[in-house]
Formats: sequence, C-alpha cells, structure tokens
Amino acid sequence: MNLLDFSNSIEGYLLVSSILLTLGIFSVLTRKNAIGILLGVELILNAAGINFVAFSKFHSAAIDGQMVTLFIILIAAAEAAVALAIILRFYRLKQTIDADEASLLRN
Amino acid sequence: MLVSLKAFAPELTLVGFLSLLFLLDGFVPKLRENRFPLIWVIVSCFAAGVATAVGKGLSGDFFSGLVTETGLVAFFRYFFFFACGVTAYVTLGSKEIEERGRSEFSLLILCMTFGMSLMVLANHFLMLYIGIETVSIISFVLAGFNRESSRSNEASFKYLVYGAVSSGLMIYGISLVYGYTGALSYPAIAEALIKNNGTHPFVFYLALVMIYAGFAYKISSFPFHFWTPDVYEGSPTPVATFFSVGPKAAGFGALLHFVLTALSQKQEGGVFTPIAGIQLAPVMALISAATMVVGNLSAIAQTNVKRMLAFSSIAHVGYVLMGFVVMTPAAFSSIIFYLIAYCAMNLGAFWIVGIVTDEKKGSELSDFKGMGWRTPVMGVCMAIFLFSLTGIPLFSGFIGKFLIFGNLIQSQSYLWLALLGVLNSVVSLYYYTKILRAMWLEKPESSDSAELRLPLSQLVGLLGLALPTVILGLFFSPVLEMAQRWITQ
Amino acid sequence: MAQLPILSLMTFIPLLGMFVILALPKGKPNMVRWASVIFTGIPLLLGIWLYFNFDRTTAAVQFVERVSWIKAFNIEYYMGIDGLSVPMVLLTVLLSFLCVFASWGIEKGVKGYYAMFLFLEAGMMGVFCALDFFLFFIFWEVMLLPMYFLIGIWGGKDKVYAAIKFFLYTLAGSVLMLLAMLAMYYYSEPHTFDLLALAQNHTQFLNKTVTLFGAQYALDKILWIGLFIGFAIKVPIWPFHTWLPWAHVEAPTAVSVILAGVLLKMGTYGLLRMNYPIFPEATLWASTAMMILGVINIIYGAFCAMAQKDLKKLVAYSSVSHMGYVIMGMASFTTAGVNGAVMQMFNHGTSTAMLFLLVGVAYDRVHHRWIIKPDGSKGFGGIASVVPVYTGMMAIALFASLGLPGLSGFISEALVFLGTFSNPKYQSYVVVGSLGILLGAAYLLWMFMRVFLGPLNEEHKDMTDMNWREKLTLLPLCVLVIVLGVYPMPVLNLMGPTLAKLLSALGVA
Amino acid sequence: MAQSCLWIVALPLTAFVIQALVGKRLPRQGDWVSVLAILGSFALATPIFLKLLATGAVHETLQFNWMVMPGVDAVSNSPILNKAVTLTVGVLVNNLTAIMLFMVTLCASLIHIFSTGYMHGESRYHLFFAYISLFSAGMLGLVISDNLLTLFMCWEVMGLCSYLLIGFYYQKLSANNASLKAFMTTRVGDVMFFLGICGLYYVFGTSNLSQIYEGIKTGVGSDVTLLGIPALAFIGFMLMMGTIGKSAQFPLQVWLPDAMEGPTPVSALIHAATMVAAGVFLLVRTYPVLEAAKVVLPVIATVGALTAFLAACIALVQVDIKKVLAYSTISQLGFMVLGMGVGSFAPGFMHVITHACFKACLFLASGSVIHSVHTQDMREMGGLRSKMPITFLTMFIATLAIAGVPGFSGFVSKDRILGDALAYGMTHPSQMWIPVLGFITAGLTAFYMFRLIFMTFFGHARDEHKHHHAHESPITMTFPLMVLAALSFAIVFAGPTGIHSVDANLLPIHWFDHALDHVKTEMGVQGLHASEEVEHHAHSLAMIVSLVVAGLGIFLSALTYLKKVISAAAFEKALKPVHTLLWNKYYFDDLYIKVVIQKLFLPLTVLMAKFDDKVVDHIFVDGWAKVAMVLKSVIAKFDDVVVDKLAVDGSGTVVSAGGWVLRQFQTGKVQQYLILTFIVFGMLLFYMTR
Repeated sequence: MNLLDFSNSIEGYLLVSSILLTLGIFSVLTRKNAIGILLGVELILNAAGINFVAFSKFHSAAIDGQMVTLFIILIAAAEAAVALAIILRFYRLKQTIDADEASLLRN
Repeated sequence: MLVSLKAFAPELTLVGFLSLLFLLDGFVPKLRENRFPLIWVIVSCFAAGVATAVGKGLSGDFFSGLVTETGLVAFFRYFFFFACGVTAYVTLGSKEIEERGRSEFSLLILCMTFGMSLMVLANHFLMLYIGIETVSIISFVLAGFNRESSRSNEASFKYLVYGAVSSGLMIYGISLVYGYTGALSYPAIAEALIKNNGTHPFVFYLALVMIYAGFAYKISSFPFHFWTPDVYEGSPTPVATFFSVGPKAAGFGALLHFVLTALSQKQEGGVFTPIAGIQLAPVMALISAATMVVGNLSAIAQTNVKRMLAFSSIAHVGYVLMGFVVMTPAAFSSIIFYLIAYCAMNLGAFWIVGIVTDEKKGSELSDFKGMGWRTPVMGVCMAIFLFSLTGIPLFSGFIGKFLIFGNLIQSQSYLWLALLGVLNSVVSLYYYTKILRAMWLEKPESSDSAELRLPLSQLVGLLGLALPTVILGLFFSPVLEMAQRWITQ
Repeated sequence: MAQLPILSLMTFIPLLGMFVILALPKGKPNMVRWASVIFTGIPLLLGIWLYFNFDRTTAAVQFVERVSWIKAFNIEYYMGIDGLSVPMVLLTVLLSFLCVFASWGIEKGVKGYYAMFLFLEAGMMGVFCALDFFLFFIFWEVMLLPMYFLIGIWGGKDKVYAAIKFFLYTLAGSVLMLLAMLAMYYYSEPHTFDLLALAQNHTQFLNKTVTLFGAQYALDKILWIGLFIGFAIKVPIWPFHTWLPWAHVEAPTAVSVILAGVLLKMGTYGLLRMNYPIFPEATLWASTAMMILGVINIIYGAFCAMAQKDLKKLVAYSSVSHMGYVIMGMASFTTAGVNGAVMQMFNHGTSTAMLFLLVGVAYDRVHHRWIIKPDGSKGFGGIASVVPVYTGMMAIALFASLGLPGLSGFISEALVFLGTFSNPKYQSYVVVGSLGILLGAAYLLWMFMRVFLGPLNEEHKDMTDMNWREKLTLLPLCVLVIVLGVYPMPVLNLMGPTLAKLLSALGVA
Repeated sequence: MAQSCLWIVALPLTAFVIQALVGKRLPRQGDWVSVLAILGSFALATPIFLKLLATGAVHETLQFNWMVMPGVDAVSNSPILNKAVTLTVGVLVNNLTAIMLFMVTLCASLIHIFSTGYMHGESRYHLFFAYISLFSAGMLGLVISDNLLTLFMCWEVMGLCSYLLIGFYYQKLSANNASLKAFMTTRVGDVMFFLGICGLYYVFGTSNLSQIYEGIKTGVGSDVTLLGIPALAFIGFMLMMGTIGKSAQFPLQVWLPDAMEGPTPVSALIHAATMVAAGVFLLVRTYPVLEAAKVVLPVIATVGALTAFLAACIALVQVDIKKVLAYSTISQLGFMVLGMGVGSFAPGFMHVITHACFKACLFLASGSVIHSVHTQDMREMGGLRSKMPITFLTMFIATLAIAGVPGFSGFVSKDRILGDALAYGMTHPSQMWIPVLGFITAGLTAFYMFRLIFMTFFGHARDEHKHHHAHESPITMTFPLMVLAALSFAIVFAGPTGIHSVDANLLPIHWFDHALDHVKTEMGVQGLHASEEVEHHAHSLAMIVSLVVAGLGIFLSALTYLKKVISAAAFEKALKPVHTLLWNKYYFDDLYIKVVIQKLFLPLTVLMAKFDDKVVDHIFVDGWAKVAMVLKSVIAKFDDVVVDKLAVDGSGTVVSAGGWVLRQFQTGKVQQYLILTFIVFGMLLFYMTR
C-alpha cells in the first residue's frame, strides 16, 4: 500500500483505528482527570466504529457493519450521559474529579 | 414476524409491566412512598415467568437470526426473573434504599432483567453487545444509588470506568472478528471458521481475547475481577445482592451460548468439540484456576463481610469455569445445577448481611458479634448458607462441587485442577467460619444483646432460601434431570 | 422385629430428638436434658437388642437396608453392619447415652448443646452403618458441623482456635477422600459407590495410571494414599495429629469423651472398611510404612504425654499412643493382630472415656486441670485422702489404659503384640513398641502419684466426692473394663468371622 | 483336684471383692473375711500336698478356651498369616504346683493372722486386707496356671498389689517414690518377659507349658531364628530378664530395699516368701526351654552368683533391721538363681521353699520387734532377749537356718546348691569362681545374720526408754513365728541332721527328692550332667567347706558384736572407701535416678513435647505465618504502603501469606486495576497463540 492513495485500501482504516485504540487505552490509564478517562473510552468506541465501517465497505457487501456502528454511537451516547452524571456527583461530593481521589474502598 | 414476537413474549410482558409502572409512577405520586413499586416488580417477574412457561416449545432463530430459543435460554429466563423477584422482596425489608427511591429502583432492576435476558437470547454479536451495554449502564446507576454516600458514588465511578473500557475492548474485538469472518451471527461465524480449517491469523486470537474481556468483566473472572470487591462493598446491599447473582449468571449464559454456537461444532451424543485451531480447554483451565485461587486467598484477610462475600463470589466463578474445561453435556448440566445452588445460597447470605448492616450500620466482622444468639433463626440460616458455600455435604453447594469435580475426574485430564479446586474449598472454609465464629462463637457485647425480632416476612423469605439449599443437597436428582433436559433441548 | 429398619431407626431417632429439643420451650433446661436422655436411650436399647440378635457365625453384612436414592449416579441409601462395625455401633450408642449425663452441668445454651449433641450421634451412627461411599461421605462430613459448634461455643479458654483447627484438618482430609471417591466411581466398570461391590471386583483398579501434575502414577496407589491421608488425620497418625491435643483440651468433657471414644476410631474403621478390601495390593505395598507410623505414634505419643502438665493434654497424648497400637495391629496382617487392633479400638474407647469423664469430674470441682501449674507450683496434690471413691475409679481407669492384665487394656495390647510378633517381618517393631507399654505405665503412674498420693494440697481440702450422677456414668464403663479384661469373648466373637474374611481377601491378592 | 485349685484362687479373690466394696462396714473391718478365705485355700491345698506325700506324684490338667479367633487355615504363601488363633487357659497340677501351693497358702495364712495383730488400729485397715487377699489370689493363680499367658497376668496382678501395698502409707512421699520405683523396675522385667511369651507363641504356636515340654523334647524350634539370634536363646534371655526384674537380681535390684517402706507383713509376704520367689518359679517352670537354649544357663549362673555376693556385702553395713533382711533376701534369691544356672534344679527349688519359711519367720520376728520398740534402727535396740523370749527364740532358730548350720532346713538346700555349684565348677574350670563366690557369700550370710541377732537381742539396752517399753507380742503374732520356726528344721525336708550321708537310711523322709525326680522326668529336665564320682566328691568337699565357712562367720560375728573384741568401728575406718561404696549401694540408685531418669529421660520428653508443639504443629499450620511475616518485612522495605497488622488468626498458613500479597494489589485506584488487567491480558494473549 503506498502512502498516497490512502483512502481506497483497508489497511489505512485499520491503521487509524488501531492508533485510535492505543491512544484511547493510554489516555484511560494515565489521565488523572475523570473526564479524561471518559474521553479515552469514547476513543476506543470510535476506533471500533471505524473498523466496522471499513470492513463493511471493503469485505462484504452487507451493510450490517454500518448498522453496528450506528448502535455503537447510540450506546456511547447513553454511556457518556450516565458517566457524566456520576462524575458530577463525584465532584459534588469530593470537590475534585481526580481519579486517584476515589480510593476510599481498598484492599 | 408475528412468530418472532411470540418467542419474545416474556421480554414483552416485562417491558409492558415496566412501562405501566413508569406511567403510574409519573401520574400517581402517592404510590411512590409505600411498597407498591416493589410488589409490582414481583408481580411482573411472576408474569414473565408464566409467559416463558407458556412460550415453551418454540425453538430456532427469530428476528432474522438476532435471537434464538433453546432450553438453555428458558432456564436463564426463569433464573433472572427469580433473582429479580427475590431482590425486590429483599429491598422491601432493607433500610438502605430510602422510601422515595423505591420506584426508580424497581424500574432499574426490571430494565436490567430485560437486558440480561437479551444477552442470553442473543445469537448475534450486535444483540449481545446491546444486551451487555443495557445491563452495564443500568448497573452503573444502581451501584451509585445512594446519592449522599461517597462510597456508593465511588463504587459506581469505578464500575463505570472498568465497564466502559471492557465493553469498548469487546466491541473492538467483535469488529476484528467481523473483519476476519465477514459475519456477525454466531452460526455464520462458525461456518467461516470451519472453512479455514485450523489455521487462524494472530489477529483472530487477539479478537477472541478481547471478546473474552467483555464476558470476563461481566462474570468477574480473573483478569477482570478487580472492580468486584470495591463495587460490592460500596453499593447498597440489595444492589450487591442482585449484582452477585443476576449479571454474573447472564454473563455465564452469554459465554455458554457464544462458545457453543460460535466456537464449536456439535458432535453426536451432544459433545461439543471446539473448532480446529482453538484449544479452549487449557486456557479455561488456567483462568479458572487463577480465579479460584485469587478469590479464595484474597478473601482470607478481609475484615469486611461484604468484601469477603465479593471475593467468595469470584472464587465460585472459578469453580463454574471448571465446567467449561470439559465440554460434555454432563458438564453443562452441572454448571446449570451449580448456578441454581449458588443463586439460592448467595442471595441468602447477602440478604443476612443486609439485615445486619441495617441493624448495626456497618458490615464489619465485629458488627456480626453474637448475632447468632440474638436472632437464632437468622444465625442458623446463615450457617446453612455459609456451609453450603464451602461445599459441606447435606447442602446444595456440596452437590454442585461434587458434580463439577466429577466431570473433571471423568475426563481423566486436568486432575490437578480438581485437586486445586478441592484445596480451595478447604481454604474457603477458613474465612466462611470467620463469620460464623463472630455470630455464634463470640458473645455479643453486653450493650446490645437484646433479642432482635425479625419481621415475619424476612423470616419466611430466609427460610424460603435455606430450605431448598438443604433439600437440594439431599434430593437433587429431579433438578439434575431438569437441567439435562434444558441442555439437550 | 427383624423387618424393622433397626439401623435407620438408630441413626434417625437422635435426629428426630434434635428437632424435638429445638421445638421445646426456652428456659426449661431439665426438660431438655431428660428429653435427650430418652432420645439417646432408645438407640441404646436398640443397640442392646442388636447385640443379642447379631449372627456371630457369618462374615456377611446383616440388617441390610437398601433403597435407591439418586438414580443418576445409582447412589443408594445402603445401610448394613458386619463384625467390624457392630462393636463401634455399640460403643457409639453407649458413650452417647453416658455423655448426656456427663454434660448435666452445662448451663449456657442447653437446648443448642443437646441439639448439636444428638445431631453428632446421628452422624456417628451413619458413618458406622453406611455401606455406600456417597452416604458414608455425607455422614463423615456432616459430623464436623456439630463438633465445630460444640467445641467452639461450649469449649475452654481458646476454644475458637481449637474448633477451627479441628474443622480445617478434618476437612482437608475429607476433601482428598472426595476426590478418591469420585475417581473410584468413574474408574469402576459399572459406575458404583457401593463399597462391597467395589471390594468384589477390586482388580479393576489394578495397573491403571493417572496423570497428576505431569507425572504418571499407579491409580490404586494414589487412591490408597488419598483415602489414607483422609483417615490418618482422623486416627490421628503421627504427622497429622497436632489438632488432637487442642481439640481434646478445649472441648467440654462430654464432647472430648465422644471425640476420644468414637471419633478417633472412625479413621481406623475407614481404613479397614475401604483401604483394605478395595486396594489389597496397595495395602500390602504400604504395610511397612503403616507399621513404622504405628510405632512412631506409640513412642511419640508416650514421650509427649510424659512432659505434659495439663491432665487432659496428658490423656489426649495417651490416646495418640494407644491408637498407635491399633495401627500396629492392623499393619501386621495376622489374625491375632487385626483382631487385637479392633479390640483395642473398643477397649480404648471405654478406658479413655472413663479417664476423660474423671478429669471432667475434677474440673467441675476445682476449675483447673494442672498437675503442675505453669508457674511450677503444685496443681493437684494428695487428694486421695479427700475423695477416696474418685481415687478408686481413677485407679481402675488408669490401670486399664496402661494395660494391666485383668483389665481390658491388656487383652488388646497382648493380642496386638502376639499377632505382630508372629509376623517375622515386624518382630523388631514389637520390641520398640513394647517400650511404649513401659512409657505408658510411667506417665500414667507419675500422674497418679502427683495428683492423688503424697501430702494434701490445702487448696483442695473441701473437694466433694462423686455424686450419684457421676457414679452412674462411670459404673457401666467400669464393669465393661473389668469383665472384658477377664473374659473378652463377648466382644471378640463379634468380629472374628468378618476379620478372617477381610484377611483372606488380602491374602488371596 | 484341678477343680479345687480353681477354688483355692477364687476364695481370696472373692475376699478381695468383699473387702474392697463393703470392707469398711463389716465388723472388725472385715479382716476375718480375708483370714478365713486364705485358711480355706490352705485347707484345700493340704489334701493335694498329702496326696503328693502319699503317692509321690500328682498330675492333673484342666483346660478351657479363653479367646477364639477364626482364621483361614489354607496354606497361603503370601505374607498374610491368617491362620486361626485360639488362646487356651487352664490349670496344671503337678508336684511343683502341689509343693508351692502348700507353702504359699501356709505362709500367707500365717502372715494374714500376724497382720491382724500388727496392723491393728491402722487407718485403711480393710483396704490392707483387700490388697493382701488380691495378692494371695494372684500368687496362687500364678502357681496353678498351665500356660505362661495367665502366669504373666497373675505376675502383673502381684506387681500391682506390691505397688499398692508398698505405697500403703501414701501420705509419706518416700513410700510413693518407693512404690513407683518398684512398679516401674518390675515393669521393665515384665515387658521383656512378655516378649519372651511372644517368642514362645512364634516358635511353638502356644504358651501352654505341657505342649512346650513336648515341643522341646521333639526338638521344635531349634533351627528358628528370632531377630537374628537363635529363637530359644532369645526366649531364654527374655524369661531371664523377667526373673531379674521380679526377683530383684542385679541390675534391677534397686526396688527391693526401698520396698521396705511398706508395712512389715507386706515385706514378709511379698518381698520374702512369695512374690520374689515367683521369679525363680518361672525359671523352674520353663527350665526345659532354658536347657534347650544352651547359652542362657551360664549367664543365669553368673547373675545369681554376682547378686548373692554383692547383696551380702551391702547387708554387712546396714543398720536398719528390715534393710538387712531385704539384702539377705536378694542374696538368698541370688543363691537360688545360681542353683538354677549351674543345673541343680531340685536343690534350687528346695531352697525356694526353705527360704520362704525361715525368711518369713525372720521378717515377722523383726516385725514383732519393731512393733514393740517402735524403731527399725538396730543401734537403738539391744538386750531384748529377756524382754521378748519367744520372738528371740524363733528368730534365733530361723537365723541358724539361714546361716547354714546343719540340722536346719537352710543348710540342707544351700549345701546341695553349693555342692552342685562345685561340681559344675569342676566340670567347667573357667567357671570355678562361681562356687568360690558362693562359699564366701555363705560365710558373709552367717556373719551379718548373727550381727543382727547380737545387736538386737544380746548386750545391754542402748536406749533405756525403748527398752523399758519393750514387751512380748500377743499370741496372734507369736503363734505364726512358732509355726514357721518349726518348719526351719532339717527334719522337715531331709534327715534330722540334714546331712545326706549321715541320715540316708535313718528315716525314709526324702519326699522332696522323690517328688522332684518325678517332675524332672515329666518335664524332661537333664539337670547337672556331671559324672557320678565327681558329684560325690564335690558334695563331700562342699559340705566340709560350708561348715567351716559358716562356723568362721558366726565366730567372727560373735567376736565383734558380742564380745566387742574386734571393734567394728576400727574395721570400718580401715576399709573407708569400701564402706562408703557399700553404704551407697554401689551408687546403683543414683545411676538410675539421677543419670538415666533425670539427665537422659525427662529432658528428652520435654524436648519431644516442645518439638511437637513448636515444630510439627507449625510445619503444617502456624509456621507459615512466620514465613509470611518475613516475606512481608522484605516486601515492605521497598513498598511505601503502610501494611496494617497481618490478621493471622491462629492457623496462618501460606494461604494467609498469599492473601496478604494479593490484598496489596487492591489499592483502590481503578486505573491501577486496569493496568494490572492489561498486563494479564497480554500474558493471556501470548499463551493463547503459542
């Protein structure tokens, strides 16, 4: 695959989605800020979405790949809503959203 | 289309009752305070159970391959409705869920039960993902139900982060499988895999492990169990009760369904052999051994009973996973039996922990001091549940372990796993009897040694769970035959 | 009367008693006590009827009750007794009845205590009568529950530690037995748990191998070892015995009587019921090891007993030493040896029960059991002048357990030594074992002198002698010890034919 | 006749049961019950003895099965020895039994009568008679039993009674120690005796004496080896050890002198007449086995000789009257064992009987002396001749008998033993020191016995107060003395003078020799196989030497103690080291108590108990908690988390150590959870694909 016609071969899409995946995981693990963690999660979900679309386009004619991506976006939204509510509650209780603060329950 | 609806009857009744409650709750505010919502949940579960009984006999794929009806699914439906009904009954007596939160609480557990049955019905990755996500999101909310307590909030936060990452990984894995096999419904994947007869690229194994991440998080097996103790300790006890039984069983149901249809072929005589190139047994053995050991060892040094029971539930996941190592119908029926036994004793144990937490505002071991003498019936029930969890004969836990170890030994391989399992149950005795030691062997502080009279409803409920644990321990053949029938259907 | 299911009755009447007692109104200890007297009395009467109606000529299993229980695994409710289990059944029934009187002094939680006690008796009866391995295993483990609570709630100073230690040790042993049971079930041709059928075609376990942690082991040897460890913990055999002193010392008097009188015998009973008939080759292969362990038990138990300062710990270690004789007798594979071993199981039951009851009597009066107090000062001293009847009873019990001829202890020790000596392989073991008799006499008489003879220790001058209840509990044991010492045939002829068949089965292998 | 033997044993047994249960409430605390019982036994024993005297031989056996154990008699070559085993017990009445029965019941009855007087007013009076009756039953049971198993049982019952009777005054700590020492030392011997019985069962398949005699005749067991050494030798040595334990021969003789703590009738009955004789009786009963095991008899002879000589020396320096008699008993027992060793079967047995009579008389006489002067120390006595004429006269006769003066029973049996010993010495020159030692001991015996007589009865009273109070004992105590003294004359056993050659044809009264010859043939005993003329020559020489030696002993003793010509004190100073050695009884006691028990045994038990508590208990259970502690401190160094107390409750095992380690991973921070998950995720992936 040459670097130029990047958009009409599947490897490009897969490359992008795997980069997105690693970025998402990295940010979930290292971000101190709770919202940062949520961002990471969203990145992972989007990476999955890209994968589905790419496979659906290049491999099989069926559109169930795209259908799945739609559902992923839908569910990501629901998750984000609930997550933000929880983090809001977290802030109200602890006046900070530093993930390491949440260590009341341990060993 | 109509036929598919008929197969979907139980879920529909559930949704019907759910929305009715939703409307009633909205328009008739005075209903919120008293016990109406919870009783409504019990009624709806009962109705759904009846619907499954009526709808029995249908089998095959519906909703264009998204869903399938098998005996196994019927079992899991009964299981979820029973678990949801008992949780509602438990919350009736519990003080941790305030009066006004009851209607939301009922709505949430009903919706979660619906999600769980979806998971097990799923014959298609999409349906599986939707099911898992419904259950996860609702459980994040349930975990954080006590708005004021930061512990509950912290529990939900951790559950959220952990859940989101795991399901993210899972869907990524599914996408890779879709890419490799070009199909999403289980049977189609199976055919695609068989065509490749044995040699699969590295990325397929990566995908499999990622998909396993989703299941493992749901049943909290070894690598994905870290959230369980904190969430069970943080969340209100009735919620923890439901978590320890409902979603876990749903995870097992989904995993069972996925492994049987997507990854293996059905040989004659009901034995399932994994498709060439995928050796499940060694991995499963390793995971099950690790889960057991981690669960039991960590529980030893706990002082909080809820955390201890959390680790004990992880350990039991390890025992059930042992069934997956040997893919024979006998193994699957013993898994089902084990789940039934586990459900009864675990619900009972958590219920009693809930009662003690209400009474003593804490679930530390010291809060259990002398409770046996103060409420003898509860003390005896707790003894029955804990001894059954350890696997002492005369109780259903022993029969569960007896069947699972039996299968392992019958296969004449992985004997080391059976030995490890047996030694683990000895270790488990040590921390289970810590609770009994506090309840019976130590005298209550003189300050609060008054006789604690439990309301009749709770007593009846406890006995309702304790009796089957004993009866199942002695006369277990009828249930075992039912399980075998479910498997073969 | 014969068609009455006598064994099930003897097992389940105490269980019925347990529920009746739990239903009794609170706050009436005497009613509870007399109820438990009745519910242990009936099995005793049945036991006596059984004794007279037991057919002493055949080795076959008698009073058989066989009902299919779980068809999926063809598990049967299969109860029956033969020469090996009859003495044990009689001992259980007798000691349980006496112990109800011995625990008259329990004040705390009387209902709970007697309920647990009857539950324990039902468990013990079941173990000795069950002929289906699954049923045996259920009774074997179910017995642990009441023991845990009896030691844990009504025990001595650090009862909690003793209770959990007892439970952990025995459970560890029995889980190994569970695996062995399952393996025997699945490796036997028509999958079965029936012990007699397994013994019938025991050759099916021969020259098969099993892989464990990678290595290949002979199946019957692994199974034999698994069962042996499970039973050895109960006997107790040397390396696994450390729970005994704790459990005996901390348990209340009546429980330690049952523990020493009956529970220790279950280990050796299990070996004779399962290891010997089902794995004869493995038993022969391991006979020297068992003999060595037996001798270690004798010498080691005696030495430890000699250094004890607590009366009950001394008696506990003496039990370890006496059970060593049983192991020695069993491992000798001679008629006299094996008969002596089973006889010793019965005799040790009666003589140790007497010793523990007597220690209990002293403990109820002075609330301490020190021969020499930990700080070196004198515990008991010269109480013979204050309590003559008690001294007389203790003398009989002591001389019975140190094997003085004319009392039952000597009969079984003599038989064990005669039997083992007639097997040329083990003659040197007998010489070492006879050192045990010497040590036995030393520590028991040293205790007798320290506690009863010599100048009176002023603290105990107001000790009261035994009351009618204590005398009643000790009288039958006294009579048994003396009568069996002079003429042992009433018990010996029970076990003759069965042990002969057992040995011939071994010999033929 | 055998039936009556059962009754002989049953009577004292029932007396024991009655006394033990209701003795306290009976009139006179039930002493008449015991006395009547033993007199009844005596009455039953005399007809058997008279039948022996009349017909010269008596033989009857009675057997019944005691323990029957079925087995499979099929000859199977496998190591399983499951042949049927039947232990039979019964009664054997032959000449030996008849004589012993008569002697034991006679002595016992006399001693019972004596103790009614002596023990009058004691606190546990009825228990004393209970124990004595049980003892008599035990001794009689031993005498009549036809197999070694019941013999062993009665043997130990007697051990029990001696334990109870020595410790009768249990308030005294010394009495308790003495009784424990007695029981334990005899128990050492008994254990070995039992091993001997096991050997007999192994070789002959039974312990029935008549079957063993037949077996020896047909040479059974001569080729069998036990533990590497020839079977019969092993059995012989074990039986010998049984005798050494019971008859207080060296090296197990420490318990007899201390046994004097018990009341004097006990010393008379148990430690002079019957129990100690039982050891020799065992040798008599199993003599054919000892003869068959050729190597055992010389060892027995040496042990006998040594014991006789060493005990006699210690007796020289004793001041307590009962201690002197105790050592003299050990010495006389040494003579009997010597006799058995050299092969003089009949004289040895005769010495058992004669010694029983005169030693019982000596002890009872010393008892009556103690009873009147209330002290046992001879230095506080003196000049009691006038005060207690009957006691003096009877004691004097018995002393003459024991000293070996002709005309008395002692001379008859001792002279014959020394004669045979001399003959044995002549035929085996290397063993010549045995007869020499025998003669010296005879002399010493005469010396210390007369020393005792002179110090107690002659000279002037050393303690006025005690002398004043001295009075003759009542008839119940003096009558037994008279009877026993009467039995000490030679006429009873052989000719009036006791010298074989003199009264060979005077009176045909050699009933004893005829009875013994008959029994010898019945049992198949060869006895001393020395040529006729050697034997005759030895006996005549022995008779002269023993007369000379006895006379010398008496003369020297008179010089030192009666006439005070030689001052005993000067003699003592001259041989100071020897005296202290003797005074401390060759330090045997100290060797056993201080070295063997305190230094070696008790520390070992304490060590073993500690080992059990600390090591074994922890190998499996608690020890791992310590390992966990070490593990934790190592990890804690570079781990900053403050680890709360490792809650190791009791059995902390590796499990709790593992548990602790795992808990460290639950840090509470969700991101750390995820990191760990991904690490394991990677491992899982790697495992899946390899």
